Amino acid sequence: MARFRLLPDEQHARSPLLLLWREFARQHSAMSGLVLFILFFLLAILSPLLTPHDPYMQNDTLLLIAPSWSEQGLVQYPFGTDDLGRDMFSRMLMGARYTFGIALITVVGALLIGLLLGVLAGMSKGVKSSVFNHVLDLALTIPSLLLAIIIVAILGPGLLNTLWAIMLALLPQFVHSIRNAIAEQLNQDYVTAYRLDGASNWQVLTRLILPNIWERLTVTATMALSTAILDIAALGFLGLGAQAPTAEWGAIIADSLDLIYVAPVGVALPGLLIFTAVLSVNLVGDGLRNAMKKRREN
Amino acid sequence: MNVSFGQIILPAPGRHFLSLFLAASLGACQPQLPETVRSGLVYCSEGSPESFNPQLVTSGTTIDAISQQLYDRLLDIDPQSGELKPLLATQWQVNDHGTVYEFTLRPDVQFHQTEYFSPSRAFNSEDVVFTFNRIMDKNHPFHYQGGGNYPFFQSVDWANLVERVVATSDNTVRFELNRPDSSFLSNLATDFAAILSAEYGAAVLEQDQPGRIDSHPVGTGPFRFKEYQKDVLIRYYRHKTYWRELAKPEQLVFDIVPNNARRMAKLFTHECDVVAFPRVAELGLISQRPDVDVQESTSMNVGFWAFNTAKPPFDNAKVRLALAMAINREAILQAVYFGYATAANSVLPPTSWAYNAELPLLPFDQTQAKALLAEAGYANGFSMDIWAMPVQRLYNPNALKMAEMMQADLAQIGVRATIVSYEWNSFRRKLSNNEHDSVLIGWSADNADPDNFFRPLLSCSAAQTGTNRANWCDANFDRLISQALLTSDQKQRRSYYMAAQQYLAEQMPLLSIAHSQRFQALNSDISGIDINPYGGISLATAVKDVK
Amino acid sequence: MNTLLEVRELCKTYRKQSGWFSQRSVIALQNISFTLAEGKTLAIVGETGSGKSTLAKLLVGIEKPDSGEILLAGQPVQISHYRQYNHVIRFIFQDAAKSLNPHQKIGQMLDDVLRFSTVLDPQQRKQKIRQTLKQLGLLDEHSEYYPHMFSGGQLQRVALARALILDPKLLILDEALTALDPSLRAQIVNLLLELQQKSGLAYLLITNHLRLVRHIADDLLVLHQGTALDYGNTAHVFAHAEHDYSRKLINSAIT
Amino acid sequence: MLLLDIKNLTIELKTPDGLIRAVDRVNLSLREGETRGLVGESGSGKSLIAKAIVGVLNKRWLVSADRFNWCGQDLLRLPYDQQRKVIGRDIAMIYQEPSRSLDPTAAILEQLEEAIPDHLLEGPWWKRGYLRRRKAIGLLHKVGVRDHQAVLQSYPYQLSEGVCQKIMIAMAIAKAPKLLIADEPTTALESTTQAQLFRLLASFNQLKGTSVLLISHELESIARYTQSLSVLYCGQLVEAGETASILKQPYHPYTHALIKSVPEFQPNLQPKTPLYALPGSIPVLQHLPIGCRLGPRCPNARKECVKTPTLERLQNHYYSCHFPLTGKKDL
Amino acid sequence: MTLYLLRRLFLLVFVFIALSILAFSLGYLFPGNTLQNFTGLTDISAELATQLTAEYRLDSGYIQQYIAYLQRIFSGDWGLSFASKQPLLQEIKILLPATLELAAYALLVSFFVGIPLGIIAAIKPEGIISRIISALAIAGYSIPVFWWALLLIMLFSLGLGWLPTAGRIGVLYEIPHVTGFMLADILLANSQHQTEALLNALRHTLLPTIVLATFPTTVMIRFTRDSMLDVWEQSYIKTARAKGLNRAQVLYRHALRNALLPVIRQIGLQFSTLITLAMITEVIFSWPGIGRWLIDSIYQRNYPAIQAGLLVISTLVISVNMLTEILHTLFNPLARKR
Repeated sequence: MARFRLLPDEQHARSPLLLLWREFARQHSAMSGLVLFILFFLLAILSPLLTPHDPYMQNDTLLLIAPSWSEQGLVQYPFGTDDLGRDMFSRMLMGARYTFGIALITVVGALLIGLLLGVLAGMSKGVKSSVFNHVLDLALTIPSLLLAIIIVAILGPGLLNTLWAIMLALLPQFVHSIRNAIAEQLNQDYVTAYRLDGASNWQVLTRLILPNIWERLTVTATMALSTAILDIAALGFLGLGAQAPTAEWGAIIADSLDLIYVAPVGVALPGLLIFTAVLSVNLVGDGLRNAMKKRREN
Repeated sequence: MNVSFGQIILPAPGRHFLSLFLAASLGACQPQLPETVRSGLVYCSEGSPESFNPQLVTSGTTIDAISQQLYDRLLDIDPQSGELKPLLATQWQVNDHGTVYEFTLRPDVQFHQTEYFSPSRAFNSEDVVFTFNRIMDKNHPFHYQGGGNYPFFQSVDWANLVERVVATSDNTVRFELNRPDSSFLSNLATDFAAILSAEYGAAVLEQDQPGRIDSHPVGTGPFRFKEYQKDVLIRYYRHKTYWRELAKPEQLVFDIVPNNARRMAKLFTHECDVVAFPRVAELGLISQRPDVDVQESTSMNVGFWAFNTAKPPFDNAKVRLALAMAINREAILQAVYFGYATAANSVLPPTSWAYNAELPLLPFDQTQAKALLAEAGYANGFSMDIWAMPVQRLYNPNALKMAEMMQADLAQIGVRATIVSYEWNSFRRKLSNNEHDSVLIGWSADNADPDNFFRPLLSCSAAQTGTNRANWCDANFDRLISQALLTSDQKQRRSYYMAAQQYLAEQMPLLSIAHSQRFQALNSDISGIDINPYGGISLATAVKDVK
Repeated sequence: MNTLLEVRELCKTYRKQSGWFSQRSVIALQNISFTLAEGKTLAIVGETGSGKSTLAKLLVGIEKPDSGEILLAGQPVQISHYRQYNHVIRFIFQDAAKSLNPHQKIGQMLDDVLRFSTVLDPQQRKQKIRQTLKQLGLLDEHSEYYPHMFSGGQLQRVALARALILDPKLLILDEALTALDPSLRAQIVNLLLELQQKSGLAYLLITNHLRLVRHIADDLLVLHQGTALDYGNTAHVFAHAEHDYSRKLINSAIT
Repeated sequence: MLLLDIKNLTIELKTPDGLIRAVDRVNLSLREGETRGLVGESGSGKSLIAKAIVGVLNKRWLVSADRFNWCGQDLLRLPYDQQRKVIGRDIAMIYQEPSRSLDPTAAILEQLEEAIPDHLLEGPWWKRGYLRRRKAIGLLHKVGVRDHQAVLQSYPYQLSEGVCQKIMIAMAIAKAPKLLIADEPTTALESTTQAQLFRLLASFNQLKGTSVLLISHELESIARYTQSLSVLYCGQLVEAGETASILKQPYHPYTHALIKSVPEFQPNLQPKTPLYALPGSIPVLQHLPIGCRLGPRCPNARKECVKTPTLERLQNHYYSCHFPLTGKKDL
Repeated sequence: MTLYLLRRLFLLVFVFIALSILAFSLGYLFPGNTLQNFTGLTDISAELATQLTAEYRLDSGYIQQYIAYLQRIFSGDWGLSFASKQPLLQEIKILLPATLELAAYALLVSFFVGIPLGIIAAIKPEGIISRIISALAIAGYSIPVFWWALLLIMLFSLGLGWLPTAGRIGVLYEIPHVTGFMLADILLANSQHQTEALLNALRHTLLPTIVLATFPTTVMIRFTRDSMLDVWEQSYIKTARAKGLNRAQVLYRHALRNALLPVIRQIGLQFSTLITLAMITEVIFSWPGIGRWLIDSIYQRNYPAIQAGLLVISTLVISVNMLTEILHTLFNPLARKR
């Protein structure tokens, strides 16, 4: 009973969102994750403007230039060039668009479709819902990457097919999460109260349920995003995703694997970028979760 | 961040401690190793064999893995001089017309004793007849086993050339030809002409499992077959009653590692003793390591870009020429071969006696290429696909990369190229069906005869059997190369081949890109292996120097 | 005095799935009848499982009765069209904090109520909100507050404001006073009494806090396992309860 | 002899914005065999005090006191192990949500047996298990659970709140504690069970002489079962003394309001008449008024009230108010 | 309880039916000839085609076809592999144990490393050790498995030359296939060089196990830690401490059981991820398991193999899921409540 309510200044109203942000901003790791995340996001959007060289232009005279920190390196090619004389730095930048950007699109797409299905599932009851649940359970047990691989096997390899495949593979977890969140919300007193106030189903959904579940959705989305990045990169690495010249990080690693002794940068760098990107997403997700927990505690 | 992952150096104490820890926990106790492991040899090859019968195949990978290990031929080629040497045949005579060959066979040659077959008799003339009749005789019980295709023999027109093979006694065999053929003996010395066991053939027929003759081989070679796990490994054991000096390794394993970098890694970790086709890019690096040696030899091979001349627009010589001229070969030599290859102006390598040195190297001229395209009616270019083989070969260490470069080059003249690649076996199957527009592939010689380059690659008969990747059948060209075979006068033959090379340069059914050197990397404790310039490798003499 | 609410023979049975085919029936309410006049307070007491919460749900229309009738001002109604009936009956939840959307400011919440159920224009709505807040002793600036910024007693006022903003005739309070601290409870009780005197509100008080019932309820209905045991004037029932269970309940609170 | 003697107990919460003083210099004492009520609104710090005594506050709380004596030993200055040992031996506590205070994955028998200390089992070691079981059954009978067989094998979720609370009490008395703290033990229970439980607690006090500290926000239920009373408001002790005397003559305006707001204590009150209530609401912890925390709501407040009043004593009756309702106060 | 098990079984059957329908429909979804996709035969003569069409009921409705498909599945006729022309079931029988072996080691590692670390991290949530563990956990959680594998190979195999890069055992050791589990097979092989073979196999297993165990271990750490922190705040822990139990007793008797119960369930959920990661790990370490085989099959457009692989892996994952859920229920009285 005696749980203390710690209330903020009564002078300025603090929305739950602001409280969340305050808790979030208090965590250094989460903040650095966010900064990195924004950086990757900007890169994904702006990379064609930022690349110093055309990432696909082969330059026969500049094959396998060492990174500029080595003695044989050139300043114009900070990460050196690959075995076709393409600028590694530019390719890395473009990779943000393919690996990170496509993952982001995939997740947003899966989120939107998942929202639609999840709302339908969450608001409906009875036999339909039970069958739906079983199908969902089934889909959830099949590993996302395996599902993606099967879909790629049907559609054929390629970045676009990867996108569809991963979107489809991520869908079940979104639907599951959204359906559960909605079901949980529907049990809340305030939903009943809102209905008694005269709100229609649509109003309950849009004005009450969605604003209340989106924080949780964000957490789900960050987890999905880290899965999506890893899956896209893995498919690219396995040669089932992005194809040869595409500057997708996973594909670059696969491509550079042959030169691992001569130019280890080609394996080390994109891997590091994938790692950093996933780390930033996970840090943000973790930070968000922690912040929500802390806000609840206070 | 000057990290070189290839050679990570830990400070000495740390290294010691770690290695002690690992040694203690995993214990690499060398001395107690079983003999099969201790003297066993691991050869890391770049692909799986298609069959265990050399008659049925052409790929160098298969030949390397099966031919000289499991089988013997009638004749052998001296790797240094290129001259013929006796092997299962101790001596041979030719009649004056060059149409009848008589071979005397070696006595007391034993076939393999394996888990699935115990020979009751030694090698004799019956086996020779059995072996070659399988190729020629459509009524032979095994002729259609495995599809009825004998690519190498078909490409040299064996069926029409040889009238019959007769066992004149237990240890003599006579080959009767329809016409003289100066390359006949050389062809018998190739790795494809391996001798099978007639007795084993009868045994599998009796068991109603005729397929086993090609999947569970029995030969007279230095090793006997133990097991094969597709895409994983082939295991051979020493043939204990081999007629020559016994094989040095008691066990021979072909570890199938299609990936280049992985093969190198296995060499460095000593998981492999010998590695086929180390990547030329890394040769410098390998030579720095004290524990690894590199063997080098000239090799008779050519890497080329073949156009499917049956398909428009590639049926137009101008288009082919234009495409060929749009390619920056110099760049390819640097980026793909890392300089360990010479630019090719002909399918024949410069070391061949029939090589046409006067033939000019096709220039890299995209303006003219465009002009040619316009002439042919493709001013706006077109779309095509370039098939790039998924494996590396001596003649082309990285077809995908080459394709990427060519894709960029072709874009300059308005040709939009798509790169196509499949897993190797599907790739070859689809290629034989001529599903491609153009393909990056190549050829390694099986013997020193120049005919080995022309007929399997570009003759009409090869177009039927599917080794003619250009799908090219030109009466003019075929006439030139058949005439060259009818005479045994080398000068005369040479002039025919010169003309043929000239003709090819004009018609351009394929663009010869490069002739490369052959390399092999091995652990420095391995000795006794020589690279044969004419394909197949023999591992029977390999010695592992055990500490 | 006019009868505001009349309930006749109300029954409700829940079916629970147990196993694949068998269903278990739980009788929640059986033949419940009572009346409530304008400006009066009826208390319904009983332990957990007595059916008092079900009764509340039926009365506000969250659930439908299996049989029986609910009459408002003499007219039988099907209370499921909230936008209409919430002008007559409003419901106050046990836990005020849980009945408020944590992501919505109080002002917005009140505005939504008016938007959904009235035809007032924004100006009028604003006016009404201000008026209601004042009536409940809250300040104007409270409409800019989020629920988490209020203390327990204030939250109950907010909940009351939400109910009263539609000028209902009847408030159903589901254990709404039980969890409050004594001094706050006194405040709210005073407020409720004042409202009843001023505007003739009727209350349906669902509780098991019998001491409070004695003070503020006119009538009392004792529920036990879905059936009504004693029903009548509060003082009378307290003094002369007919059923053992009622007596036990009353004694446990009063001794 | 004083069992518990706490002087100026202060409990502070560590927050990112600094320390928040949830309990402000509270005195509390308990004699052997005494039952004391601790009354206050929610958030007044009564549960915190209880948890501080049992030592189960988590690390976010900072506890300090001038004196924190248990049987003459200052617990706060005892090494951690020692402190746990003493508390574990002598003090037992029950909570307001019994079903959540029992391990959901363990059977009742196991949890109950675990609460019986070895030294209370008299017999050879090989009979310990049997004795322990007998004792557990005995404890259940003591708290009025007759169907011990079924209950012992049950898991908490299978039992009602009332039975769970009885089991909690059984576990509490298993070690024959000197002090039993009951933190709102009846809030979750039905009214018919509530009285039963209070009687149970009272009987243990009378039969075994166990001291009981009863915590509640309902003055009316506590008053009946306790000998003495401490009243808290916003973390400050406002009044303490014998229950009867406080009920009869409260000195502090808050206690006065508390008593008057309960209809039961006002036999002459007419139904449906306004109850006595202080204006305003309880301040939140971040915005506590300085001085007397009741200040803004107090009908008698004057400017002196910005200073924290000291605890005054009148016989056995303590209060902390500048302007007590009766009696003269010398300034 | 029986009812619960029956219900689970029913669900399992339902899920399997759904799964087999999916696998069945793949025969149509994949490019190419349906008959070829089902049989695995590439060259089908006209007369064989008629015979097979009748046998596979391809001329009748989908439902009959599906029933015929199910019959084939249960009778063990899974068709041939395009690539090797071998019966798929036979190939899978050889490959699956290798994957299971690797997954089992990884799971064990994640158990014996992850859970203790999670508990340690939960004991002092703000302490330096806890922070380090958490940082490691999130790093391990974010690292792309193929890159991690490459890094380890570069360090331990190429840099230091201690550990081999590929396979389950040195190729020169010939271990007869009995159970399919390498270590068991070595022990069964009964040769006098068992110890050497065993050590060799262990050296081969070490890196793949570490790589594969990384992700589940970090999940275990995070999950155990969160679960533990959650449980530690529960009232019954306070009760237990008020009873006079010391920290270790509380941890052992009450906290651990409650905190680890959800972990059992987590194993089931993690298993699906584990199998996926195993596929990548197998590719990198040339581990002759079903994952590598499946990915190779995709390169080779080996549709019958993909179909069979999906069926096997999914069935495996679902069975493990179901098993852990049942175990969870067996151990958790609360779960029986429903």
